[in-house]
Amino acid sequence: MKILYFAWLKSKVGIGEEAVTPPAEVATVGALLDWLATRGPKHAAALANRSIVRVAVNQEYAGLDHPVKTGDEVALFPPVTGG
Amino acid sequence: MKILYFAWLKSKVGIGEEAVTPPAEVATVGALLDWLATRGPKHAAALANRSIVRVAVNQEYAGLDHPVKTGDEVALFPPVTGG
Amino acid sequence: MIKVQREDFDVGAELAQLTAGRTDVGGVASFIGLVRDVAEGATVGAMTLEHYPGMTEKKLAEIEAEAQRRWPLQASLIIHRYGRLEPGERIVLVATASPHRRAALESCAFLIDWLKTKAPFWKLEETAAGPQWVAARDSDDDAAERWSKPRRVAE
Amino acid sequence: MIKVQREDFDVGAELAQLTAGRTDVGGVASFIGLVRDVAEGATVGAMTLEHYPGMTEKKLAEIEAEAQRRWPLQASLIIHRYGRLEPGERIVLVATASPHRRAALESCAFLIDWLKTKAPFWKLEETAAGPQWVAARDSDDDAAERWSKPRRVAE
Repeated sequence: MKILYFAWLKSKVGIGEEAVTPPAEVATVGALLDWLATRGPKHAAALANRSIVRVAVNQEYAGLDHPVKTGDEVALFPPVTGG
Repeated sequence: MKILYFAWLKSKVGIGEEAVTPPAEVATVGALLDWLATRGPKHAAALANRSIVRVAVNQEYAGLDHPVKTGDEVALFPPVTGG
Repeated sequence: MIKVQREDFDVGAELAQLTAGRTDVGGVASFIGLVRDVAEGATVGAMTLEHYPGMTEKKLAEIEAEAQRRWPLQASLIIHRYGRLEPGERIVLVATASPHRRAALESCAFLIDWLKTKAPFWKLEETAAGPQWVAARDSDDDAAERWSKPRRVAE
Repeated sequence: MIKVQREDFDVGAELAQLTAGRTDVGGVASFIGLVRDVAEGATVGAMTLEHYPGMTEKKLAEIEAEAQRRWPLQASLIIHRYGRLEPGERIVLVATASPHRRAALESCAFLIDWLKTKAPFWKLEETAAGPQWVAARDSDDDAAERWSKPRRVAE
């Protein structure tokens, strides 16, 4: 599974992209965020306030219940501010 | 008093502009239109349907009760269609 | 800025001029009106725009001033052409610049809606049945009526 | 037409392209977003726009398709820049062409409102206190919410 981080999430985690292999029971966006937060203090800090973290699975916005699986591209970022 | 005609009012009257000296009792836009209509068959035809004639006195839209006096510029035209 | 002219205008240059030398503008909204080759279902060859010199400039300036009064605009522009225009040619450009996009977008719509019902222009279309003066449309009155009560939506 | 690019764009050429070779367009509405030198009251030196390549183009194409679905558009355009931009520089251009001005004006507002809340861009501002990621604004959500129910106002 490919994880992408944008904006301040990238700054806080310290990387823009990483390949991860979560355990089989991590089957939803919510479970994935919980699991990612355990990967280290930077991850934990970046994911501390879930209310300002948005998620896209395979380039589509996804809620916490959305399924994730091997091979997915999952992006984590703050609410968008373009235009 | 200077009278200006625009669009189909100009075509119907046959002239774009004329100087007129109505009698003293012609003191409003409404009275002026009545008086102009008596100037000839073309004027009468052009002013036959008052509901589609708009009037400006000294370049401001004016209703039938608006006063007119010597020296005024009075324009007669259909509803506008610019833009 | 008001311009009433026979010749065409350079949209890119006119819009750039609105924000030239300043760095406090957040958005520029604009509308360009063009001559269509059809009107009310009939084919139109070209049109001639007549106007009332003097009153035209006065009315356009009043409409622009009203937009400036209702919205926090940093710049505004109305260019309207007259004379004979072929299908596809530009007739009018209205544009507004503001710190806030909502103000720019709304005031731009206001300018073209009010212009349509208040500026003394008349269109004579060349049709297969001969030249025809365009009749005013109720929908234009309705569009202008939307703005009859001053309002201002916060950004 | 969707363009996501680092370089600036030529507004006049882009808008002309929307109506090139056709004589059935009645109006072209457009909005240009610019970098302001102030934000939330603080002075901003410049900003860097980050985006999500791939998803950005996908989302912008969806937003454009939604506008085409809601309004009778003959052409539409979204250009959005990324990278470092100085105050006064253009960020975004949205434009729509339609036989009817109301459709052009409304769909143009729709494009910029939806883009603001749905396209994956993030602004990093250079301020006196150092670089600051811009926070999303409730007013932008409200603006997008205006369009949550499809509607179409007749011309």
